[in-house]
Amino acid sequence: MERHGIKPDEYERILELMGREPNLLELGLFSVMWSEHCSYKSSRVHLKTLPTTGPRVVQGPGENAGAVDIGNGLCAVFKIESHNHPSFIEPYQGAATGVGGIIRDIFTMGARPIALLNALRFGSLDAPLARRIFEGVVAGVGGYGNSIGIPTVGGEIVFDEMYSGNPLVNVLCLGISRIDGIVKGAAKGAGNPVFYVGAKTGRDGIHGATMASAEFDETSAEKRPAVQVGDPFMEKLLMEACLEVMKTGAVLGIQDMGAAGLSCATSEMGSRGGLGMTIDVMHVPQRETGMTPYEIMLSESQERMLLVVEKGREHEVTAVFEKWDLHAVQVGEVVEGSRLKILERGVLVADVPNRALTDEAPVYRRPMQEPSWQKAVQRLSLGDLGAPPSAQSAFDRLLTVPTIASKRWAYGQYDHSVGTNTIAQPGMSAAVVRVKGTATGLAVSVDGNGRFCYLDPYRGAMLAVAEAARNVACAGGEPIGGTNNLNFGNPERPEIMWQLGEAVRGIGEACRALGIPITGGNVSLYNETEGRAIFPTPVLGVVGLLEDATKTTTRAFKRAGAAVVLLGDNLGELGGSEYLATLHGKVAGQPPTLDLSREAAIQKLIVKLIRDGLVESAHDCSEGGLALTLAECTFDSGGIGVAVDLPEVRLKPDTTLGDTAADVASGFSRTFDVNATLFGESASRIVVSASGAQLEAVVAAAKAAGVMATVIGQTGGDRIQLSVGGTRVVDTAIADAEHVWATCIETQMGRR
Amino acid sequence: MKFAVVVFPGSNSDHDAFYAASEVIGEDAALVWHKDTDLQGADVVILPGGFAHGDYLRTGAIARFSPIMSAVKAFADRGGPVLGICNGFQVLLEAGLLPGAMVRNDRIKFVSRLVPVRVEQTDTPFTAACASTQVLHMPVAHGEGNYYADPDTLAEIEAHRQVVFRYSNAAGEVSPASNPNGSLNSIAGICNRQRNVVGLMPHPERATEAQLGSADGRVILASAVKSLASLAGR
Amino acid sequence: MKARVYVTLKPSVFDPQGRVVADALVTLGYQEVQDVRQGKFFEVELAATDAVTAKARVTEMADKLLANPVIESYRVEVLP
Amino acid sequence: MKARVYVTLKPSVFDPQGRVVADALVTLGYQEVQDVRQGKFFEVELAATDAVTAKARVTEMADKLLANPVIESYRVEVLP
Ligand SMILES: Nc1ncnc2c1ncn2[C@@H]1O[C@H](COP(=O)(O)OP(=O)(O)O)[C@@H](O)[C@H]1O
Ligand SMILES: [Mg+2]
Repeated sequence: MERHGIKPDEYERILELMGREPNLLELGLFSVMWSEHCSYKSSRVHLKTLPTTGPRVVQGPGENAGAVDIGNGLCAVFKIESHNHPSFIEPYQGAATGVGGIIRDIFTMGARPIALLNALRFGSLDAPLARRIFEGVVAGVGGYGNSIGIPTVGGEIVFDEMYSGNPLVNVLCLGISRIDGIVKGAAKGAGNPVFYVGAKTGRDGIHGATMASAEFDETSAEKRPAVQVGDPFMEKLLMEACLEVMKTGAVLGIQDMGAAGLSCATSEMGSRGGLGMTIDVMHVPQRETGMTPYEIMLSESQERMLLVVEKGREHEVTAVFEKWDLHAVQVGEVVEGSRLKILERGVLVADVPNRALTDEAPVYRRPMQEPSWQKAVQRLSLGDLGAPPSAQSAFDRLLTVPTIASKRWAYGQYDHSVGTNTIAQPGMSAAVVRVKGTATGLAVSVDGNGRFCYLDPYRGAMLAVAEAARNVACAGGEPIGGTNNLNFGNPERPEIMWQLGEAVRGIGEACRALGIPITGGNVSLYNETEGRAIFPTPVLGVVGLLEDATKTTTRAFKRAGAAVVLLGDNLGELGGSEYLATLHGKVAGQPPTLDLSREAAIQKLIVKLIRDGLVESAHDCSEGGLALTLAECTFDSGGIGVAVDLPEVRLKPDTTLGDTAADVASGFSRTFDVNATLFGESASRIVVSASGAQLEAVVAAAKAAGVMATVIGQTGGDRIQLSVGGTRVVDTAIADAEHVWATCIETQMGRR
Repeated sequence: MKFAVVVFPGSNSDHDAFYAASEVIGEDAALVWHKDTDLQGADVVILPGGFAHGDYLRTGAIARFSPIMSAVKAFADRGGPVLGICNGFQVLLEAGLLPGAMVRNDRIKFVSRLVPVRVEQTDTPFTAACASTQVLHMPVAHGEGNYYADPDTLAEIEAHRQVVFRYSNAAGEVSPASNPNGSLNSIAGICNRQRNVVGLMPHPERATEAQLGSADGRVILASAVKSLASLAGR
Repeated sequence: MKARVYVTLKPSVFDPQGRVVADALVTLGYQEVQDVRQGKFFEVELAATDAVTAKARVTEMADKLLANPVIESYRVEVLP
Repeated sequence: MKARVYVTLKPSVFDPQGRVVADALVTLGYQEVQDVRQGKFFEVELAATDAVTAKARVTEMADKLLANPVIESYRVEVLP
């Protein structure tokens, strides 16, 4: 029992559901299906609170992926999935099989995958282990996506000590399907045959789901045989064959075998369809000899699918698979009732009510407790920070922070042009792909800020939703759907559970306000090593619709002499900023405030401005604040510089936090004001550029939308010149700044 | 005129080439399955990019045994224009339709970016519409594009003006700095001695619309149309 | 002095490369092929020391860099 | 019956992987490393025939598929 990760009270429940003692195989089924990874037993009560409906929702949570209507009879099918634990153990294969898994979720729905994004977290690149994991993960993401021919078009990468023992690898896949072409993972029609197709089943990955549901400790090394090797060629064959076979109409239900393998596919398809399923493991193609039913049912070998086929049309299905050199075999059939029966050469070896494994899995309302340190880390006293650096040296230093630097080193290894749909090159904005055969396009972004969530998980999660949606809007996309990946520590600790609960509450709140239904997601818990958890890290994926794919824009300035306009308010909020972390070594304060109605207004505004062709560039302000945002607008622009003068933000001294009148009076405080103006990370801000008559239209539209618009300067020259309150505080040649920013990660990775 | 795009099971740029030929250039195009033995009366054959058979062994190593390759060989022997793009180029090398071989990129990693390429020869069916030394911006996306031939073969290729494309900078200058993969002599593409079979690592089919970053690759497909038209007119 | 390190996937680890090669060989008419596993090897040229030290050093290199102990095993051989 | 095919790049062909491995070993402190070349090998499981036929067949496979004669050379070994 212990070995199966089943708790005594859960065992009692199994006895009740079974009406008898389970045998070893049955216990194994419960073990994987009731694991955190498969059952969402700790998170389910919280996930239920998320908004999942909307006029565009074609498929909400519960299927292999979600889907939203994008017009023309089509829908966007997308989901995000994590492969954190496997990527720590074997970075290349862990990441590669993670990509393989999420691609299967998409084509299983009948959708052709057209884009991948990845959200990654690693420890500091100063550590050789972090560099090795980063190198392996990026190679693995590319290795799988490149071969199968799905472009990796965007993502985000954050480096922080907090992830050194628990890197995060979250991958989002987006596909397109006809709305009437969606196929579900449910068994239909008693008597219909159940087919298995794809790679043979081996002993790899047995209990992978259970492993992803436990903390790492010294004995993790012994669990290593759980590593799986990806076979992108097999997946390519499966993808093409499955998409082709689904067009015949002979496939009634289909599901991939991911976590918990055959156990999951058989019990979930049965319970979704309200029917039973009987299979004989003898028919399951096996890669190794002497495999037991236990091993066959629990194996997590990659690249395998289970299909329910309409009786009498088997040959149509097998013919397509044969064309692709795949051999589909019948392993069982759909039966009346609701039991999953497993036979071995005709002998019954397991007999379980399938809903006991799925819908009736335990649900925990685990105790939640705000961490004792929570209030303390939110205190931010300027007096405690020491002498602030000059704005120029802070600017120079921030350009060398890998989290801020260009991610070219990574996406240069990803094929992002295959498929001929990629409109925005990676690194330029949210990813934008066109939808062939229509005028439309889709913008996608993945975002999350673990530091903000550590300081305040509720607000941090709202900020993640806002940022992902704002990024999509900055590319001209109207946000229409979202997915989320919840990466947290051990849910059995009340503080972690509190973080999770607060984060989900924040996601729900922000999604409701911004009109973004959540159509699916993934939960990855136990991301901790020896009792130290990662920052709570919800990652949000948002999909936006461009009615006209040609009406999009990127962050880079397009011409000299354009006006530079800041949309939104510059509040100078330093809490949780990259500036504080890098230059003062502090993760503290309140994360930026977020007024959701203002956020909604600015997003609507920017989408309209781009649709009307009024702005030449648009860039969301995030890590590094306005200063880094402005610098990034000059990068990849062919050297178009910028000169701005920003109204100075006055930080209010907070004596309750220990700021003294002396601090306020001293020059200290004045430098902090300047730095807060430049590097504060307030939400709901966008920098745009516009020229001539368009500028007036931009200002007028902003006014009508109730969004503050300030002309802060002009493009031109070959320098980045930033003034605050009339005083020039940053003055750098673009060429120098861009070189440092573009090669930072390369340089770090050159070290051994 | 009609393009045939060969589909190996692991091809992933087959539909891109098909789309460029049919939707962008507006010519007839057909997808031809690798187990077929007939090119459906095509005037031009494209071997597209991808990982024909997973290519875990060597790129293009298994594809050369596909039934369709006999038809492609016969077509090439008759002087028919054949274009191998990326993996298609690798298949042509393995099949012996072009000289040399590919090894891993010199910096090992997969390289994916838009690169400038200088057109060296305009007397092939795929460069006939190019200006001499014209620079084209096209994406590369490969892990094994490091062209190798033994010194004698290399000298012969150069002597017979078989180097059709070289990696260069935007001004058309060729130097190691603008070589993305370590290819000998900065070779990005070559042709056979008869000049009708051309292989290149960059992807012209992915560079046929400005919206996608470059339309420079269009001239390669347009060249095929032009040279066939002039053949027909002769 | 020369040493060779042979690296193979552990027997329990799936080898997609070997599978594809085996399939291809069978299609090419080599019906007798039952299975193929693919491995790699490194030929390391070392500044001459004695064979015992060489073996120890190269074993260390294999452990640290040449093989991935999570999925691979290796064998070191010092050439005379 | 088992046979092994060892495939190496010809000496004249630059081996990027070997070079990267050699550099990495030196930076890891193995100063004695002078050069590394990387090769691959195939372990082919065959329906039992005699060793002579096996060698002939496997040599054919190497010629046709496992090695590319333009850049690689190979060696076949039949295990007892
Ligand atoms: N892992 C990655 N894979 C592909 N593209 C990436 C990756 N990380 C970052 N990018 C790209 O780099 C650009 C900057 O990313 P990010 O700093 O997260 O932008 P923002 O601050 O606007 O959210 C985006 O275009 C993004 O898609
Ligand atoms: Mg971001």
